[in-house]
Amino acid sequence: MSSVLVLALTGAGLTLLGLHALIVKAHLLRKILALNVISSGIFLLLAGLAARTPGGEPDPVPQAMVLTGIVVAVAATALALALLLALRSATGRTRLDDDNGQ
Amino acid sequence: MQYFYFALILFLLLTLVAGLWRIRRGPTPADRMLAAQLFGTTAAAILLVLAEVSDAPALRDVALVLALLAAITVTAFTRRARISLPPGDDDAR
Amino acid sequence: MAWLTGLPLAVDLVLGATLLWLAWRALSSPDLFQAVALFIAFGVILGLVWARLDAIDIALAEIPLGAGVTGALLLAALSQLQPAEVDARAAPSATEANEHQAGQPGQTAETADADEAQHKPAVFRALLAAVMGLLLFAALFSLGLVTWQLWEPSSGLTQQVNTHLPESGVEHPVTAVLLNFRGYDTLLEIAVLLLALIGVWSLATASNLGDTTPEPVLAALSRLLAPLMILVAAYLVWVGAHAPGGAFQAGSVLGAAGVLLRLSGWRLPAGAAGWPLRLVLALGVAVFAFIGLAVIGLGEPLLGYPTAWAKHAILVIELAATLSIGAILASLFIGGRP
Amino acid sequence: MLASLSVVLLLAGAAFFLGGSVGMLRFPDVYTRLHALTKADNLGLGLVVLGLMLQAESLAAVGKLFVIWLLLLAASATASQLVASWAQENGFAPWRG
Repeated sequence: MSSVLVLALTGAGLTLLGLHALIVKAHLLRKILALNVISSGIFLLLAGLAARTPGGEPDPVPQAMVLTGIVVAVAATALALALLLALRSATGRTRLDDDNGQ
Repeated sequence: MQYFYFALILFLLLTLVAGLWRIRRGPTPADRMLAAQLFGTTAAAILLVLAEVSDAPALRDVALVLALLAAITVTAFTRRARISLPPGDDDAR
Repeated sequence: MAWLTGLPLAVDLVLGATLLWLAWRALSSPDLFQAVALFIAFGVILGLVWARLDAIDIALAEIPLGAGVTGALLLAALSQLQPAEVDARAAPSATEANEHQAGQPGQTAETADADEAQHKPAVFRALLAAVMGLLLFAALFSLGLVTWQLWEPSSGLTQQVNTHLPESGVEHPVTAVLLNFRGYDTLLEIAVLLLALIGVWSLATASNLGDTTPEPVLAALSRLLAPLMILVAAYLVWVGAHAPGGAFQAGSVLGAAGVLLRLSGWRLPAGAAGWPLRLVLALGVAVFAFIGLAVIGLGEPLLGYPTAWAKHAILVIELAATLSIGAILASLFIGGRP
Repeated sequence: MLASLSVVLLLAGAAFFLGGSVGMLRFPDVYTRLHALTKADNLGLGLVVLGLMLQAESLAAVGKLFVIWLLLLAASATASQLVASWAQENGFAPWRG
């Protein structure tokens, strides 16, 4: 077992946890958290890809991708939260239930 | 010496993980935010030791940024709580 | 003393297990405030993981964004959601919501998922669960396979980047990739940030966050920290030419400074909220695109700076991008159109 | 000599971090936990910083370590003040033995 593998497998696990919650949970704030967990998992996988170089110097290309990805993920979270608040003030709902719309 | 540093990092990490129990347990939101504060201080210590052991002085910059931002979430939390009390007074947008 | 060599691996195992536990609890605990607090902790641990993976550039962005700005955004949204959840509890039509929540301040509960079970036929639910299980298993399998192959050491693009590094105008490979080799990506990503802000502005009115009278302690702290944050942001842009740092990290710190100032009651002067603010917001994309297009006039491809000027071009772009990213992140937190 | 002094300081710092965590887990209410956490952890960080300063490669690095400690002291002091006054305003009574 190597350290990089442990952390990359953690990334895979996070992606799955997030995917599961994104589908199962009805509350929209929870779905936003789930999307963030998924993106963190993918970022970990990419950083794992970057860190497997034999020489010890990590690959800068995936690192640059993750770096911009993190900033974009924050912007996406802000937009999603604004959408959630707008939905709340328009319909009073904060959940995406399929059969008990109020 | 290398292993001493790693043992120290592991130890600090474990004290940090012990603090997680307080976030989970509460009972008040203030307790959860306190635990988040613990994270800032302990994580900065871990980053500094890590900078020493992996010979990466740039990690000190990460600790510096962490130190600058340690108070933000606690601030956001106390502001939030103050605004939402009393609950629902002018939310009729 | 052979066990000593396992210590670094033990650190990584603890980090990985903690991340998984935090994500699991944040996604499943019934109390939304607890979920957000756990998610903030998740961001800090993730910052430590980046440090362990030698991804210092990422750690420098993750700490202000993951642990700072995202946490503040989520807490602010939760504070605006909370009155609605309280209303839903009081309304008779929403009897299923939040019954177990007493008036504990600062807690917003989610309806127990068990209630939904009664509404659907059992066969349908079983089928749905089977299909979902299958899909998740397929996802797990393919991700696991990909991850397993990571074990094979591979140098990726490190060699190519290092070969062309002298032509890029900077000495730090990540900065070179961001602003020179993959300039397209970075330009478009700053544009995406701007689009997200336009989306937020078109949705919400200005939030009331930070309008309360400032707390003296907090005012003192922000007077101490805000100038230091601006200083550190400038340092990060400068250091980005030869070590971890650069526009995105510096912009994140600037954005966090904006969030802190806003939280401590500071508001943009009325004169600055109009076109000066919009100018700063658009500066990054505008300067990047202008320089990228201008080099075409010199017979270079789009965004292909001549080596002789690359250093200066990158510095100008980075400064503009830092200001824009910082302003956009702070505006995203503030929410409504000023 | 310098190295062993550094080790002693680091170990002492770790002990304070342990104390902070134990206090946070075992103390009865939010105010006492606040007290345990902010004091013990910041002293712990101070000792760790001092220990690392003895190993630092340059004077600039020493200065940076010191600034990090000062900043976290300020942040912790403010945060504990904010949390305590929040708890008081929201009616959490202090624990009485």
